[in-house]
Amino acid sequence: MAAVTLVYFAWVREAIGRDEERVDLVSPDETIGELVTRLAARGGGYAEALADPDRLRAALDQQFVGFDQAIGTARELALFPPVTGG
Amino acid sequence: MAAVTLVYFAWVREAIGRDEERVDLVSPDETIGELVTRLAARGGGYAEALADPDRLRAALDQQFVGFDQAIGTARELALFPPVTGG
Amino acid sequence: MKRIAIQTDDFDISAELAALEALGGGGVASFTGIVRGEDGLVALELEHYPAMTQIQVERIAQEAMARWPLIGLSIIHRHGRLIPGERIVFVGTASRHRGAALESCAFLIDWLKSRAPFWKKAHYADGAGNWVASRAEDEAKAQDWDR
Amino acid sequence: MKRIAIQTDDFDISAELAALEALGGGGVASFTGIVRGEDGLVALELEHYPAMTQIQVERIAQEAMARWPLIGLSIIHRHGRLIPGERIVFVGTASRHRGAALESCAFLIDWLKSRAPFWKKAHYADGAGNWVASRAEDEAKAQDWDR
Repeated sequence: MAAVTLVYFAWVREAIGRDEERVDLVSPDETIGELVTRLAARGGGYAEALADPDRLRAALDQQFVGFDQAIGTARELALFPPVTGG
Repeated sequence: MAAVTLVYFAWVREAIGRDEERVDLVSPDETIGELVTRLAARGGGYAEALADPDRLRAALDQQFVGFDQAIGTARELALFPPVTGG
Repeated sequence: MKRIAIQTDDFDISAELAALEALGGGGVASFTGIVRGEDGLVALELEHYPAMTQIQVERIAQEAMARWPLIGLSIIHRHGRLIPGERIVFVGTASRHRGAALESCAFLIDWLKSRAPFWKKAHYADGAGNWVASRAEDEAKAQDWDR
Repeated sequence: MKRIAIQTDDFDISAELAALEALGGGGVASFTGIVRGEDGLVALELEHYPAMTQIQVERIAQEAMARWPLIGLSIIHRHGRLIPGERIVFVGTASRHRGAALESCAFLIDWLKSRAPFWKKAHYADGAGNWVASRAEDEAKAQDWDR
């Protein structure tokens, strides 16, 4: 079964309480938005961090992507708040 | 009689061969353009430096001014090429 | 010359500028961002996504080199815990054209603000810690360069 | 903080930047102009009009402080004989806003190019010496800021 490594940053990481985990995909066609909804349904810190996708940004294999992007065979999916560098 | 101190810079100074001189005015109403024409008529380095007013800029008492400006009671008139600072 | 460094340590601005000046371009522009100690802030904690940061900053640097006639570029971004007065970020650019140096410097810092995967947590004297929210203004500035 | 220096000597950029950084504004921008050794140039001789230079640069500095929310500004312009690689001019600005620091820095250098009473004579290896002609482009850039 297809799987992806999730990495979390900033308050997403703090709410979920871990910085990385491996998650199985329903199928390679599963989009980031669908996976995020599925994770939020776990409740607790996941719900807190992921319930409102508008507050989140995603990067698939280190590239910014939209939530309608299918995860496919990507190795790493990062979920985080909008960046505040500089 | 009204008079003004002329100061010259860059190739204007080099052509005229001096950096400063005192010149009597025809009247306080004499404009910079009129004085420059009068000086160019001296010939030699003056003609070389001052014959083409389009190549020159002027400052009256350290303020940039146009050639139609009357010299009036100003103390110092500077004649020079367009600046190339920075 | 293209130098990119993502590091916890402070850096020597004069060494960076000297390297850019030595390229012979005639014009060197720089921007330095420093932690402000406003509103009782005692420290800023910068987290980043190492695997992505290097890629993104490298891409931004390439983009700047493609858009402006630069002969040198230096980008340093710190992470970790920084106190007020400490430098966070440095961008330096060298070009034969002062406009190119200054514009590309503005471009790079605007992009670092809204496209580099860094997150800032502000720690206050009363013990509170807040993740700094992104500013719509910063996103708009980065988008302006896309026009 | 406002520092203006018209001098023959070189200057210490890191000291200038450190003074601007210490103001606590969060953003410091700078531009440094350096003599280029192109086309066999061996030296650049900068002449200026001392009585006017101080007045004009002071006015340009005031104008920048009025147009942007600056908390510090440093302008250094050298005169005399300079060889390739030597610094000619430095502009540094500090502000809470990176845009204000970078824009005012561009404004100041554009104005110094077309409004400060300096003249450059280029000396070449073959003994020739030519007064550098002003560029219409520089005048246009300064006028852009008047809009």
